[in-house]
Amino acid sequence: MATSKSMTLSSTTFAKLSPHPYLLANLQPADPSTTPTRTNGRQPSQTRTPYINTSSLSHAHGSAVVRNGDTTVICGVRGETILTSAIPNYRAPSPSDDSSSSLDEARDYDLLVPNIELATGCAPNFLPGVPPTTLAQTLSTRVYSLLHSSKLVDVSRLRIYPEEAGKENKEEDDEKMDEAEEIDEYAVAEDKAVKAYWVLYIDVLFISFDGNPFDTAWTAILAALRDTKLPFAYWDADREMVLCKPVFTAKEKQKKGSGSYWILVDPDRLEEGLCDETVTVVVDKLGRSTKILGISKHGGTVVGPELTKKMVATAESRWEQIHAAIE
Amino acid sequence: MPREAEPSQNEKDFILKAVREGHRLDGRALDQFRQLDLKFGDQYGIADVTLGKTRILTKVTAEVTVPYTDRPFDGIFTITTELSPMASPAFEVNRPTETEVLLSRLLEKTVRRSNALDTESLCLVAGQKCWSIRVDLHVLSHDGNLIDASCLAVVAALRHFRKPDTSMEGDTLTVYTPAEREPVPLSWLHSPFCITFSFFGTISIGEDGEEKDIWLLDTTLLEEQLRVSSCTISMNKHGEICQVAKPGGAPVEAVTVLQCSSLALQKVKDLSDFVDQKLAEDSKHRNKGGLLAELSAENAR
Amino acid sequence: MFLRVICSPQLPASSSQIGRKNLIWVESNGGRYIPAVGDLVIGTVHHSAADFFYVTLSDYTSNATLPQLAFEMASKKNRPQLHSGDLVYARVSLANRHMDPELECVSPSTGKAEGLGPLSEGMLYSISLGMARRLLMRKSAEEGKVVVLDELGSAGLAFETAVGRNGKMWVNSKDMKTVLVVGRAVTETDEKSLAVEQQKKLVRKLVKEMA
Amino acid sequence: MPLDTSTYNLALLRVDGRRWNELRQQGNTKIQCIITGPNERDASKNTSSSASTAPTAGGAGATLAVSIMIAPFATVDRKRRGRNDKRVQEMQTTIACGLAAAVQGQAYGPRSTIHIALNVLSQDGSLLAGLINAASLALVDAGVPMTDYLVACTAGSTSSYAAADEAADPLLDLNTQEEQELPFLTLATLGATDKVVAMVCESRVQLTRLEGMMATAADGCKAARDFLDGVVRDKGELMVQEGAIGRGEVVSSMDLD
Amino acid sequence: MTTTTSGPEALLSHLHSADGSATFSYAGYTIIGAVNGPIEAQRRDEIPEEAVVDVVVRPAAGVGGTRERHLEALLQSTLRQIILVTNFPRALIQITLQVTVAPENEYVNTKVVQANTNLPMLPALIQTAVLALMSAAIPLTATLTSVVIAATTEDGSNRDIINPTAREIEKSRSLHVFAFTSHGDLILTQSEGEFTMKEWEDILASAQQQCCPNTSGDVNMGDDAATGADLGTFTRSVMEAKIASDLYWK
Repeated sequence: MATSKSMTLSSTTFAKLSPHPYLLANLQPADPSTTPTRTNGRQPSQTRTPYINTSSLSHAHGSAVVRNGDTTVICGVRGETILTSAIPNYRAPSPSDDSSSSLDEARDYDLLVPNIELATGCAPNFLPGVPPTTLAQTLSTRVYSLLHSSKLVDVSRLRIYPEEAGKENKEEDDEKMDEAEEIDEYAVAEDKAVKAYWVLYIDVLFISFDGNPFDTAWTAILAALRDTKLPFAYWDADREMVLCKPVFTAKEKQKKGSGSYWILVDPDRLEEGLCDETVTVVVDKLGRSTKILGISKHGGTVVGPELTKKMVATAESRWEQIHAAIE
Repeated sequence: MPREAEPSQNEKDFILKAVREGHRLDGRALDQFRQLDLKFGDQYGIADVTLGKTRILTKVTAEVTVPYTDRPFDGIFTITTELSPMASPAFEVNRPTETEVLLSRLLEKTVRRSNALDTESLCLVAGQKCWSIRVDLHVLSHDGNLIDASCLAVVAALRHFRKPDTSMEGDTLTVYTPAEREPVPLSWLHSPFCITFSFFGTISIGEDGEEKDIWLLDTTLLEEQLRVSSCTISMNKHGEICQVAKPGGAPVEAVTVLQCSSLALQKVKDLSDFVDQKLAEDSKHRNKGGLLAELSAENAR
Repeated sequence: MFLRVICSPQLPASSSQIGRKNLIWVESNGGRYIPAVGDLVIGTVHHSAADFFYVTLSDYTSNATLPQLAFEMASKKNRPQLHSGDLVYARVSLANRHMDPELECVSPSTGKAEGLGPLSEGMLYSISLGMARRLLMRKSAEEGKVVVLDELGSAGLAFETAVGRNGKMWVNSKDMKTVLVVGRAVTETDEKSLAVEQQKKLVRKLVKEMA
Repeated sequence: MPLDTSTYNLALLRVDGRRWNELRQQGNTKIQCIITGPNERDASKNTSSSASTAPTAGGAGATLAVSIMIAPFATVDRKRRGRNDKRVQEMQTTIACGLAAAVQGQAYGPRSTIHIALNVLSQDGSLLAGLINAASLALVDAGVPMTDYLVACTAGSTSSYAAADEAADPLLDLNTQEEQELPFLTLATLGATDKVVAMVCESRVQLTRLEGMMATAADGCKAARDFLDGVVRDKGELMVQEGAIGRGEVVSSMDLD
Repeated sequence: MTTTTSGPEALLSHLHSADGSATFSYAGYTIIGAVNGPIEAQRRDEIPEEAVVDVVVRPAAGVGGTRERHLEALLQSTLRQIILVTNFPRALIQITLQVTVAPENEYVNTKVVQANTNLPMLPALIQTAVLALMSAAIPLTATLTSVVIAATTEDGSNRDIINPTAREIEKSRSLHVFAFTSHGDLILTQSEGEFTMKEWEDILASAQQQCCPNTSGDVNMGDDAATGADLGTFTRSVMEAKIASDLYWK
């Protein structure tokens, strides 16, 4: 495929004509001395360095911009109060409920509402005026699940108690004032029952899209949540809660015939298009021992337990990278 | 968009000729229904209807929600009919065909607008909380007469359904889980059914050349593709018409429509009895020592 | 028609796979017709263009092409006039995963129709691919264990049939009732998978009903 | 009226694709109908647009595409209806299939489409009936050959379904208020015959009531037909005065009628 | 509903309008699958060299939302690995999976629309899809078997529950879904919750035990093993039965 003749036609043309052979040609260069490089010049296991900038939006309670290569994501978190009486399926937690009660407030009352949008034109294949792509829908489902399964946000900090209970009123800012009033109306003096909740609207917008969306989106959400200060005394509540979980995506493509394959870390759009198998690992190293919070692999049979293990290791290294970036 | 199957000219000619002489491919009489069967699920509110090779599955679900602002004292009651490629590749996901629109409209008029379900009984806290009862209808296999089969499935499922029990202490509403309290049935007012007549033109009878309309009941898909027009009459067994729809197509004598409507009453009575009997059988085998209670207890462990 | 399930020889009906080499074909009723060269099929003319008829072999699949000259004695001047909706009995002359199938209504060797060509009047029934195969066997009664047609014949019914491997059967007769009976006999045998004895019983029943 | 439509037809062929308007009024229900075509069908448009279509003469003739627009100010309570409101779609289908029974579509090629755009300006009951009458009048005016007018009318029954008194006498052509109060049906017949092309009843009513209501509606339809026919003839006269067409022809055509 | 006690059940080719169909019920789920194809793909999404595999998942209640899209994406990328897609260029193979029964949690009132992933349903969906594909005589390179396992901590001791009930899943620490090909290769993994690599490997082992005991080493497991059936053998026997009934006349 990669004969000198065909290589003489500009590599971009080659890429356009037959992207897949082009990718492979790059991964197995003609002479063995040169190390295999990807079409984007990176080593197979080399990631793009993320750049993170927080509190970039004035109106959101928390926000972050994450740039990972040409994938750029803005995440804005906005808190809104919802009164328990306004929650149709609300059910006062009865003392009888044991600790492992079936009641999961965050999920049952939708207190965390992630929404992912791939802006028109962030990549050539996103056209205006079409319903949300499968990718967008899949992403928001995965994000939603991870938000809950990882218990990233402490639900107890989203509860709002009547005046007496909440001694936080000291350092209210103006926004708090109206919140407080709103709550007073319904605050019943004696009981300490929850009167309202904060609902966190987490909006993620892809400005430009060049592969590895889940990874970048999640990083943005983390950064934004850490940055979130709700107008209440527990203003930095989220800080200690935030666990840093870099997500790591590997793609491999089985070459026709021989069973040889490559693992491409943090793939770009071209690569994602051409690879079959995807592995995503979510790790949390904040504790003394590494905790895995999610493994998701589909689309092929090459990655077995051993490879998965290797990838967890790679994920850990990536964790450091992003942790550093967020700090 | 995938092509809908078109019967060949030979089939068209033959079937029309046969029908004119009073014959159908499967040897049924012109006004005869195919084998009808109705099964209920282990969970409440699941009805599985088979009519010949047509198969419909309906599931009822209840959810507490906020009532519409313009109807604070009513609950919410919706019937969703989305035909999937399972029934035929011609049905694409979220791209309603005409068949689908007419079907959901007929169910809407027959079951919802005729107040078969008492929506006021679904109100929990006026203007704040109410039950939202939703029926999801799935066409698993489409061999004609979707309307009659679907209507029967919807009615059966709703009558089989139980919604969670609730109580009000002061201004706090408690919705009990099935484990806490046995769910309660909906307040059901009457059971309407659809009978669809398919017309196949006219034949002249007697030497005076008087024209008579030919019609079939419970048509197969092939027969439906060849009919010149159809008329769906919805009634309950008390002879109350809930809806009549003849959406255009070739004209038929007014007299014929009247004859159809009185025959429809007979058929509706049969269907009505059929569903009553099936429901009775189901509740009998359920009440063998509170089956549900046992199961829930098992789950707890 | 053969079902392509890849499975191990020692367990013919299982589908547990052991390498592409020992891939074997298991036959079954199920599935959609996939054209193969030499198959006899019954198609419905969808539309006609300059030199071709476009013929539907099964719903929702791309049409097969039938050259207007691929008929007995067909020439530029006199070629058969087929209209949308007409039935043709044809042989698959070209089947290739990359191209739409091609049909012919004449034997390229003899130049004779050999029973192929337009099917007028009568009724078209859909049958399972398995049943089509059995009816097309040289000795369908002995090998395929379908006796309904013979039985009906010996019961004194006069009719003609054509079977297409694409799961179609065409039945024609002077008497409409005969067509109905033949159709029901075959479809019921197919759907209720009747054994020889049951088939005979069914035929007796149907013939009695007819009279 | 074969001849005089044919004269329209000549005019039509000259200016194919131009619009013919007809403002039709029934009580306080005001409906405007615009016929366009017949012009070549483009499949893409038909699938995308919210119009409902029906082939005439068993697919051998032109296709009718009906689309209804209900103006937000048409009703008292200003309610905006989505273009693909199922209720509206149902009416579109009923009208399209209903007219298909009357229109002689084979006069045009099977690839042609006649677009019927109905705009509801003001709504006061008998909407479907009004729409059908408007459409068929507009079709005649557009010179589309039809076997007869497709005419429609509503009829109600004065006592509610619960009461069992057989003496309940039917009403003709209901307005919005009556429609909300009483059970009623809409009947569309082919000209003066008793042939039912379309029939829609959306309220609970005793089976015994049906006959009376249908009879009343049928009479209403006859009246509607005469009215429509009158309008067409007046239009004809007018055209004669304007000299749009030669007197001789028209007189003969009127005689033939 | 009591689930794990009753073994898997399947019914093949029972929907007449589809090219292939299967109803599969196991562990409290009942799913009806239908396969149409190979049929003509729409111009815009046809692939010149191979068949388009289109998966539609429809919940029993409510119309499909983001969670169904996610399941569809997982199934699609998995199934096109075992279907010989290159046999049918420019064609479409359409797989519709209709959930009819899903276990209900006796302790929580049902919520129709849910956004979180629905991992517990995945194995049943995969099994149904494979059976339906076979019923439609679509050529496959392998069959799949899949299982869901919940890791729970009860009074200090860790315990892996195979085919957990809705209640058990709620209390579990982590939840895992695995799918293997009939050659014993791991083709799909979905794990969520909180766990270590060690735990993951143990769970993987017991999953192998479930799905393809003949390929996996004899991992000794708790009494839970008894509750699960050997799905590989099951799929095989179902297919045998099907072929036998098709060839009843031989």
